[in-house]
Amino acid sequence: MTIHREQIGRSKDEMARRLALDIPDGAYVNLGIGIPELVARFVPEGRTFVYHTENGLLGMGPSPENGAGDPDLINAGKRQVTALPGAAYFHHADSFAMIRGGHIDLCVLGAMQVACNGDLANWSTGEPDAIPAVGGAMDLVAGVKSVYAITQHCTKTGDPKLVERCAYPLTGRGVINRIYTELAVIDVTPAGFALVELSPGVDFEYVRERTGAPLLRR
Amino acid sequence: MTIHREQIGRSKDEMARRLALDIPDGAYVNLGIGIPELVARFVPEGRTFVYHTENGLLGMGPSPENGAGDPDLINAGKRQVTALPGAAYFHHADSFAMIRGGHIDLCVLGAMQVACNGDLANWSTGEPDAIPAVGGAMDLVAGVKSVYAITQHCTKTGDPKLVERCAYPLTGRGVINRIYTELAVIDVTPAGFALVELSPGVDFEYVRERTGAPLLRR
Amino acid sequence: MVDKQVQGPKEAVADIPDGASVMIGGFGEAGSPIELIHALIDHGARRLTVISNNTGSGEVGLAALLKAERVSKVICSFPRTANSTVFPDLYRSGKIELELVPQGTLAERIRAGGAGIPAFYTPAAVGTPLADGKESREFDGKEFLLERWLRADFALIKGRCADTFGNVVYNKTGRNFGPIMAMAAKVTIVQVNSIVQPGGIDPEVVVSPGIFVDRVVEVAEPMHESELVAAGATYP
Amino acid sequence: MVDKQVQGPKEAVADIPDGASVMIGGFGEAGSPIELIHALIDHGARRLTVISNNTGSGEVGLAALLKAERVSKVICSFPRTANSTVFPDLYRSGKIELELVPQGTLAERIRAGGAGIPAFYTPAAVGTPLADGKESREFDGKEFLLERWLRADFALIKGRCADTFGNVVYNKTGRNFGPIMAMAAKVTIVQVNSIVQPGGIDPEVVVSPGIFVDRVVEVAEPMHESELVAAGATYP
Repeated sequence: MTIHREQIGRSKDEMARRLALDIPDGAYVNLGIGIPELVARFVPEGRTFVYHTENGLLGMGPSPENGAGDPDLINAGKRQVTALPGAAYFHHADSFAMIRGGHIDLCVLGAMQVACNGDLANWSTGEPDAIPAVGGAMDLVAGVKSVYAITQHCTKTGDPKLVERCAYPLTGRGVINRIYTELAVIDVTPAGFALVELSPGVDFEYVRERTGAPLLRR
Repeated sequence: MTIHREQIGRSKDEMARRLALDIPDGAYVNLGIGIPELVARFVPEGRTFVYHTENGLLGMGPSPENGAGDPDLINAGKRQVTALPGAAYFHHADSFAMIRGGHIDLCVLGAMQVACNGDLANWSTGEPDAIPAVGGAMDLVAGVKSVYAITQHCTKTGDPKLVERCAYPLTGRGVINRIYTELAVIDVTPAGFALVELSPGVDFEYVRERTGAPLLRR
Repeated sequence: MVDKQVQGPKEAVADIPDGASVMIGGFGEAGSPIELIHALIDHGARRLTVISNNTGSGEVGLAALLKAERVSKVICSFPRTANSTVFPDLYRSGKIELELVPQGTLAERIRAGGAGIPAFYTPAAVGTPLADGKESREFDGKEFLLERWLRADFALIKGRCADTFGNVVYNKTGRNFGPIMAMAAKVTIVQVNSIVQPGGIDPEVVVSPGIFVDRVVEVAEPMHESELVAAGATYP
Repeated sequence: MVDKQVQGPKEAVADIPDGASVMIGGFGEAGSPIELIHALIDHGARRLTVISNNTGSGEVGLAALLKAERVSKVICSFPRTANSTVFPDLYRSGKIELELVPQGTLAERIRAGGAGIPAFYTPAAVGTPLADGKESREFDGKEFLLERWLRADFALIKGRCADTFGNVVYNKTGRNFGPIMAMAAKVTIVQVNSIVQPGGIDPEVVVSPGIFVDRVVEVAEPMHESELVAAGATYP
């Protein structure tokens, strides 16, 4: 299935590649399901990231070759993965001890809404007939040292995802440090959203108009 | 060093042997330091007990042959031991999860005083210049399913160790189920101390006189 | 004589009564004790409370247990899958109760149950709807929620190998909730690919010490949920 | 490039400042990181708070650190040994502070520190003098005490083997406090008999995953405290 629409700013792959540039060598990183998973493809040369998956593996590697997978070796998105040399398996309480105890350096999550105070909503639309499902997101945002959101700047209907205040149920309060969209890299600061960098070919006004809260230009 | 005194009732070995008869086949057992350690010598025929030592071993075996020990393989009394087939090593939090979580069937402890409500004092005389040291005793009495005390009936100065109310600082409240002394086996019941059995050659009055609280004869 | 081996899945689950609480290991299909779950369906116990991270996929294993309407309440973190409408249908029609718990809180509550810790404080879910009705408290200037332990009557778990004393090792990320559920259940039942004699597992590498395990049952070649789902299988 | 290997014990402890809190692994001599402790004595940091189950024996290792008057406070469960007068002498002369903690509570507080659990309830010590001043609360009709996590600036631990990513396996009951202290310290330093490349330890048998370990140092033939004490050795 291909959706034809005008491409402004970065592709998802380019967003992931840009984010990966901000991860320091040797970092322990947890990647959420969806766009965040793409980050694993773009490790800058000369760096090693150690990927944690909350279902009990540190040192997660890429998907296995066809037919070489093991149904007992999966990631948090329940896709088959591999274990790199130097990996370790552990149980769920130990895995979330790593998360809650502040041992993971960085977590990258998708977002439905991010507020200018760092609030994140990414687990539920709050609609009455939705099946609520939270997974490990609330633990991740509460425990990981830095939490980055990677997301399209606006919803499919054009509404800003970067907002004054989240309308959807929260995943966590004041937890997002930085946001990567197709249009820009934006920090959450005590003064609100602050532009870090515009995507190539995108101008500030274009981003500001599509952001649901004031955007500081530093 | 040999102390000559009239032997009334059971020897320490006999006390330990008698206690061992009350341990069911397959029980997980933690033995305290001192007289309790003797219990391990008297496993009744046809039974298997699995010994837990709180410093991280389930399936503890006897002392090693001379020279075959490992300074990293010790029991809670810091003496070298062995690991039997089917043993497992684990860390201290897991070890006390076994204790606190109610997974150990039986714990055998020494006693300074046991009160008729089951209170145990076995860690401190409360004297001002004593070096306080508690180890794992408070966790054991709080978590293990059954707690047996094994002790001489009286102190060296002839004072009863089975008392109305402990004078020494408590290890735990209402935690002792049964007491094995050289004179008798005594249960702690809601009505107080209750005789289970006299040692061979010991009569009830003799025990009653040396017990610091009423002793029921059932 | 300690020998925890039982003949088969059927014998292993035969005494699970109606109304029991049952922890079921697995994260998705990894570590899911599918043969034990199918034996539980055959056994027929009803009104179960199931504690498990997910609600199964397709119409086999955990999803089949739900589909058979044996479960009145689920305690889990993520009851949605691309491959199953079983839970959503039951939930929307009011036939099943859901207690949604953040995954790390779920794991820690189970671990606390096993470790004799009746309650603890966690930062997860503070400020979210899942904090509604929960006690909160500040420590060192930060807010935390009070959470209670979780314990269960039975745990059904899948490992790779066990000895007859009940010592268990797992396979890769199939480990997940197994070790902590083994601690938190009154009766822990583990299916493994192979059972060996005591001494057959190095004491240094045991993951679940035998004290946490009551029954081990050999299922030499367990089925894989994803293959069954892909083939459109249903159970029974 | 992740490489946590440092040259020797001296380099491993070189940045421990005066006033630091230091968790020291070991139960008696089992798992006691004696070479790291001796390096810490040579290094000279003072006013340390030491969290360790015991207070050492003879006048080597942990006892030697105390004897050198580098420690202002000890948090432990059992500060008595047949073979040492170092702690008793310091304690009676008021030169060292003692926080006495039941062993299981000590272990759980350390584990909680590592797991991000700021406080929890335990049944241990209810009704005893060690409950004085502590909050208590009833759950399900039983009384429990509120206990806070323990965290430290550094942990000194002994293992058997590590890889350069910091994954560690231990030796027998030398494991004891090592894995939980590794979780609870900002900087965890582990001495091991041998260091291998990533892949040299089976991921199924890793006890302390590398994420909990900051520095590994090879001490191929560590000394045994009991042998030193028997020989009447002192340090330095």
